[in-house]
Amino acid sequence: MTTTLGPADYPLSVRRPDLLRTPTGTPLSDVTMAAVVAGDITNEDLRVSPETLQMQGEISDAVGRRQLAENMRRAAELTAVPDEEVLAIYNALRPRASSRQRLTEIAERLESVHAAPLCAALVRESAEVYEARDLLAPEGE
Amino acid sequence: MTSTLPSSGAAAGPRTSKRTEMLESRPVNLDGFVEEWPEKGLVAMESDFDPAPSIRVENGVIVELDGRPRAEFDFMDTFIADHAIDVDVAERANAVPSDEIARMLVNPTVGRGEVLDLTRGLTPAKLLDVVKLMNVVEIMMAMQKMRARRMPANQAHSTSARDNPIQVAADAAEGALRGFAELETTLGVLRYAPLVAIGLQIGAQAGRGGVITQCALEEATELDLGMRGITGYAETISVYGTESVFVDGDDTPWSKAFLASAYASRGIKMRFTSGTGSEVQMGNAEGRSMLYLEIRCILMAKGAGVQGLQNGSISCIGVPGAVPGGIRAVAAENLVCNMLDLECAAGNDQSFSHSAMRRTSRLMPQMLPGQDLVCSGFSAVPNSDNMFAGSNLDVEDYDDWNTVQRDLQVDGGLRHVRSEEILAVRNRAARALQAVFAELDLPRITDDEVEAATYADSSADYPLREVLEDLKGAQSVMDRGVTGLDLVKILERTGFSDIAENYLQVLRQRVSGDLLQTSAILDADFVPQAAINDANDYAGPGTGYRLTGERWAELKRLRHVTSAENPEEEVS
Amino acid sequence: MDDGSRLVVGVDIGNSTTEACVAAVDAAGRVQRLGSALTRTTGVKGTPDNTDGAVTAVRRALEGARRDPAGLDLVLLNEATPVISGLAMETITETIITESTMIGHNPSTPGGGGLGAGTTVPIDDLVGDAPVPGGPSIVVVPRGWDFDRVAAVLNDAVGRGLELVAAVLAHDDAVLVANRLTGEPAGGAIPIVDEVGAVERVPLGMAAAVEVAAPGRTIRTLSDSYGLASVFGLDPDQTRQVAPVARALTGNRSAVVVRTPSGDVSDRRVPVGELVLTGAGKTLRVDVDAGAEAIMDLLGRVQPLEDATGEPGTHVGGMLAQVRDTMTDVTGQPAAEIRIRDVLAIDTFVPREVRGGLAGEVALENAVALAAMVRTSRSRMQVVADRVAGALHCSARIGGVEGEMAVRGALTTPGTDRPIAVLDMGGGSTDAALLTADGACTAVHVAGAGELVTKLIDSELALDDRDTAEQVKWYPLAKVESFFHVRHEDGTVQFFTEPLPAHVFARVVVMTPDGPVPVPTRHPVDHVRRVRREAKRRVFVVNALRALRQVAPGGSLRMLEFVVLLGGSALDFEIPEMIADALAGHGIVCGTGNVHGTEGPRNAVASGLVDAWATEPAGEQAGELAS
Amino acid sequence: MTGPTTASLREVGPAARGTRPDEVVIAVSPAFADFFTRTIVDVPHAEVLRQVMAGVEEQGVTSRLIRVWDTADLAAIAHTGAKLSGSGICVGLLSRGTTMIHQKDLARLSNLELFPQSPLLDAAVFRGIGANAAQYAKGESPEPVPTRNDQMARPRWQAKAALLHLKEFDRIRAGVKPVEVVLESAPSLAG
Repeated sequence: MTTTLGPADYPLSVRRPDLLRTPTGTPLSDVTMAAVVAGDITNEDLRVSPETLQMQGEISDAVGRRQLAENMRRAAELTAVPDEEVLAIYNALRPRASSRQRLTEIAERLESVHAAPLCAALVRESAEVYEARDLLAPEGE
Repeated sequence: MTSTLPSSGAAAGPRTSKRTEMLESRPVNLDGFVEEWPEKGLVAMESDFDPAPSIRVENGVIVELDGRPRAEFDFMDTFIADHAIDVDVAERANAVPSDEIARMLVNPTVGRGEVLDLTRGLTPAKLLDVVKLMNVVEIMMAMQKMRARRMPANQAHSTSARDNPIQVAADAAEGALRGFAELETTLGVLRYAPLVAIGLQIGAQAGRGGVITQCALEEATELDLGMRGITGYAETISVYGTESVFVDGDDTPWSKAFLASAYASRGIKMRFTSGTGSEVQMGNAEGRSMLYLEIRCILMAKGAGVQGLQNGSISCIGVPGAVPGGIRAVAAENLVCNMLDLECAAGNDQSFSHSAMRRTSRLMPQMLPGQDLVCSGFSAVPNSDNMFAGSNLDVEDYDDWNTVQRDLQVDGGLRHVRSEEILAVRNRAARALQAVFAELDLPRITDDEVEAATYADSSADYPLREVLEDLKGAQSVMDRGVTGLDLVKILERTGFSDIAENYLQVLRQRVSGDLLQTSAILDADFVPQAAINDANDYAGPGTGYRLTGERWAELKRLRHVTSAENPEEEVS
Repeated sequence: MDDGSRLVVGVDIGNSTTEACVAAVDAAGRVQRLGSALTRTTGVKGTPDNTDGAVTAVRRALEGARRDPAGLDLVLLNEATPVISGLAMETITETIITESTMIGHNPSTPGGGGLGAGTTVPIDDLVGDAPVPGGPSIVVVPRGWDFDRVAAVLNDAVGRGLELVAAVLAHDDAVLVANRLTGEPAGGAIPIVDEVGAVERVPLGMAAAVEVAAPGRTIRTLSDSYGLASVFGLDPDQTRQVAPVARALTGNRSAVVVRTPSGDVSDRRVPVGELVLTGAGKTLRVDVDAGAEAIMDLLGRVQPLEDATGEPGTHVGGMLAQVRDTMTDVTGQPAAEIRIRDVLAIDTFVPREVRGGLAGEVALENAVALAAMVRTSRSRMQVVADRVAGALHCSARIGGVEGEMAVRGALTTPGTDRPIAVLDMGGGSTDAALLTADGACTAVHVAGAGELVTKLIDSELALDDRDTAEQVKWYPLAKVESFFHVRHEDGTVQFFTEPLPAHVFARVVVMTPDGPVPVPTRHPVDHVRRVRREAKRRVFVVNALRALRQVAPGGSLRMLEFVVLLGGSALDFEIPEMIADALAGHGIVCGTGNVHGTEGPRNAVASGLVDAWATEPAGEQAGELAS
Repeated sequence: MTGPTTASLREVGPAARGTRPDEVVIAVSPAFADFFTRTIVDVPHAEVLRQVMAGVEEQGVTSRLIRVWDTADLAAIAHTGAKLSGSGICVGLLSRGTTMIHQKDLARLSNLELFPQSPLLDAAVFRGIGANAAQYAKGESPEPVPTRNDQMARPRWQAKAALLHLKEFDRIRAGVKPVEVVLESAPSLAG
């Protein structure tokens, strides 16, 4: 699949269902009531996969929505991060919640453990700004 | 409608006329009005204290923004400069005279895309400079072209003063049937959330498959309910226009941007919320006008990559509503949201005035040109049951709204529905919820409650529930990890296959991610309609969204219309 | 199953919960238990409405055991007969004050102190320059008077010669006024009673006395008959007449007594109707206002009770009729055939506002709480079995009588042996069953259980909120002494690192698993605890003894050896211990069931059903499965 | 009917931490009984203080007045007062009438009772607030003071409240520590 998706492919669920799989690899077309009743579908199946988010990002880009596309790509990275960790990172990004070192550690972990360089960059950037605006946690906390 | 009449000072003052007495007693005089105080930001959109537009780019980086050098940027400036403004067009776009951009906005021969190519590079002060040139009719004309989705839609609140999940379900079903594309709820007692969110979802799918739902809560629980598939989207992620107010709210543009990615990573549609007046209300407007600060919010949302924004003053509407030109500024903030290519859920969602005339006039700038969501939302319960502290419109206004749509031939997203159809979906929603509660071992919903839900108006019409038992049940829903998929299975098993199928279709959207695109909603065939496949293509008279055909025929119906064929009968 | 064993589920349909136990039984009758599940009973126990709950419980148990429902061979149901219970409470005394003789309420902050006797004077008479009344005066201040103005008017009047000895105020201003009095005696020394809501009804121009005790003390003079006689100069006859007033004021910190020509405080009994008990060939009648003891005595004389009726038009009559009607609806049996088989009466008290009171005075009135119970022999469990079989596509049958199965299940509790009795204390009734050494089984149901306890707690604490009463019943109490610690009802202190929520600050709370929940009462922890324990003792302990006596050979508790507590109430934090204490004197071993050594007091009947079936001859089993 | 129509608060020195366990601190905002003389619905500040103090006094508890200079944030004012209060209990007051009962161990953004709708607070409510604060100080558990809710308060009062808040902000003296104040005006007797 080398061609880039564009507005003609939207909505993927209608125009390109062939491209859609759940995070467990089930094709979207297999997500049916019969499969649900048979117990073949779990809640895990009803999530978006990183590949799908990348495709949606291509569509956003194609219609001139750069920031939305970037968000889709950050989101693709975060699909691998567990719920609790996502919430913990969010809380760490609140004003005066984290030291510079803690933010750096989060960025490193995003990069090395979760292969999430874009999210890591966002966290690193926040550390710069927080330092300049006195929004890091006071020393020793 | 209110507690106190204004003191007229009539007791000892000079004699007044009967006319003055009559006017004094008009509801509009129960509203509060204040003088402007621009030094403190108590001014709608025209202030000498707002900065003049300027921009300077060096090596692809914005080094000056609206008169402020990069070294002096606060975090809003930094975020907007680094994320929101498209640097490649910035200097060129800002060099275009404001009146020229304003004229492009109202000129039907200039396409939406052409305008967007400029607006994506504009600074906050430049955007303000442009909309300041426009009167309210020009703002509406621009809105008609610039809003992202072609077909307008509407959103409702479905809440209960007693957090009664059966009421929420029945009113959600009725709201969905009447045409709302999105339904939102919140709680008095937060621990009720799981049951009320389940009621909202099941009610919505019983009313019209594909309506999406949300439950306004603190971030962690809201995200949790979304991840379980009990709710379908999120909206109450507040952002503010000054650094100090943002920090007071315990957030920053970076924390909110991260949250936006978090929602998208779970396939959940999300928009931010902001609005004029919030900063001055908290005393930290930094001497800027309300609209200037709101434009910073809109740019921040854009920079975060969130697909849309709820704005239109929202819970601070009393502030712009009290200053000169305030409602024009509210319309302008919706327009700027459109100009930045974001989905706009356009307010009209908070108790605004004692005067019916003012309530209507406040609504016109969004209702006439259309918006992605004209209200965010319309109270689909009596305002006494509205846990968002009341809306500009509530169930009492249903017939008025439908009549205005018919009078002016505009589509406000609703329609008249015959009573027996409404009773049928209310009953079915309540029965479905009854079955789900029974299967989940939640406190029983009695047949009396189902009966009450079918015919009720407000929470007072329902039997009281055992609140403690319900709260225990709500906790067990969270503890047991009940998901939307579990609810689908139960609905299927208990004979509500159609609702189950509708619900499953909504859950499937999370796999496709289609609802993450700008202005996406689901139509009755579960086809996502976004500002891509249903992009606004307005190009002057005869183009864009037109109320015609079947939809127009539908909106011609009202509760009482005399039959032309037999004037002794009514059609409805 | 391939290995020749059968997948069997035992289902126990109780009044409030339905339990299922799933097991594999092999050809040799060996039982391998695979799991259990619990759900709410749907409908009244013993009726076709139970099907949904039973099916849910079976499904859930199979899911938990990871077994395919298609592999299910047999569902065993208990023979459950419907038990319907009802509750009523009747207030049987009433306190009435006539001619506004006294104000006996306890404002939280009276002002000043001591005793003042004089004539009642309205404050309006003191405004202006007119001469002040002569003699000792008690000033009466109506609503709408600001405290600063009251003090100023009183000070001015005293300056003009008023002999001010006491005051009675409508608003909560007593301390404020007392602090602002400057005259002789030194400011604040006169007694002031406030928050007298109906102050306009205080007779004026009458002899009266006001008394306020020091904080933490109670009044001495007005609560004493001879004290009143001394204050008002009464003769022996008059003293006899005011004795009830003195009694009514006992324990108060402040009081006002007004001497009117025929003022009185009376305490009368309220006739509330008759209860008619039939049994042992006799029909006996008793007035409900005679109290619980008289009713229970009478009940003892008509055992076994065949029926009970109440006087039509009274609460008791209504309650008994309703129990009968519900049973008719459930079973389709004609009302005339339904018999009330047991009654429990309990003396209680209800705080009630005093009739004729001026300040919302509250008196604890006597009341009788009644629980009644009816059961029928006409069970419709076969219908439930047929429907369960249809819904689950398997065989289903009635596997045994509830009491017998419960005993069988209870017997798997480590350390038990025959003869064994079980006690199952539910919401509406208390059930007991006995299995003797020679295998004979008897079972009884008696009226009164958890619901009645909740009702007693609710009314005695004047909560008027069933949910809160229910929580008081279930969980221990504590007092929130700071944001970081609570003192539990046993006196121990627990500290918290996170501050407790603001709405529980300084409150008496129930320590629920979800955290502390405030109890809306002004009573201290000790009082609430006493009420709770007394309610449990009067219902559960009394009923445990009543029920066990009915199953015990010859009615002698000494003949019992092992008593096992089952059901929800066996999980209560204090009931098992209260019952064990009560039985200890009879040489009985009593404790909470632990079915199969793992299930606790749950699942006795459900697993009993499976065990019973497993011991049946294989031929009979096969016959069941083939059908 | 009675009471002074204007109150003036005289500074008597820096606000110290109280040692009496039977005191409630009443902490007022920078413009209270200063630039402003009345609440948003024209209840005189003198009457507000008289009622709150009477509520405290009736419970046998003493009150101490302080003014907080460096913030107009109600939670911060009330929490500052609570930390200076011998009982740990404080009633915080904004000029427009918004009131809060705070306790020293609570998080700043929490509270014991909050009365956010200033247009709905009258003399009786202020009395009740004083009485409840004193009862908390005594370790008792009063029922929260009942308040009304009015959805239409927003259109009528939201902007005026914002305006009053801005004025209050203007009177902030950054970096100035809280001061103890005494009520100067004596109650006057109405005829």
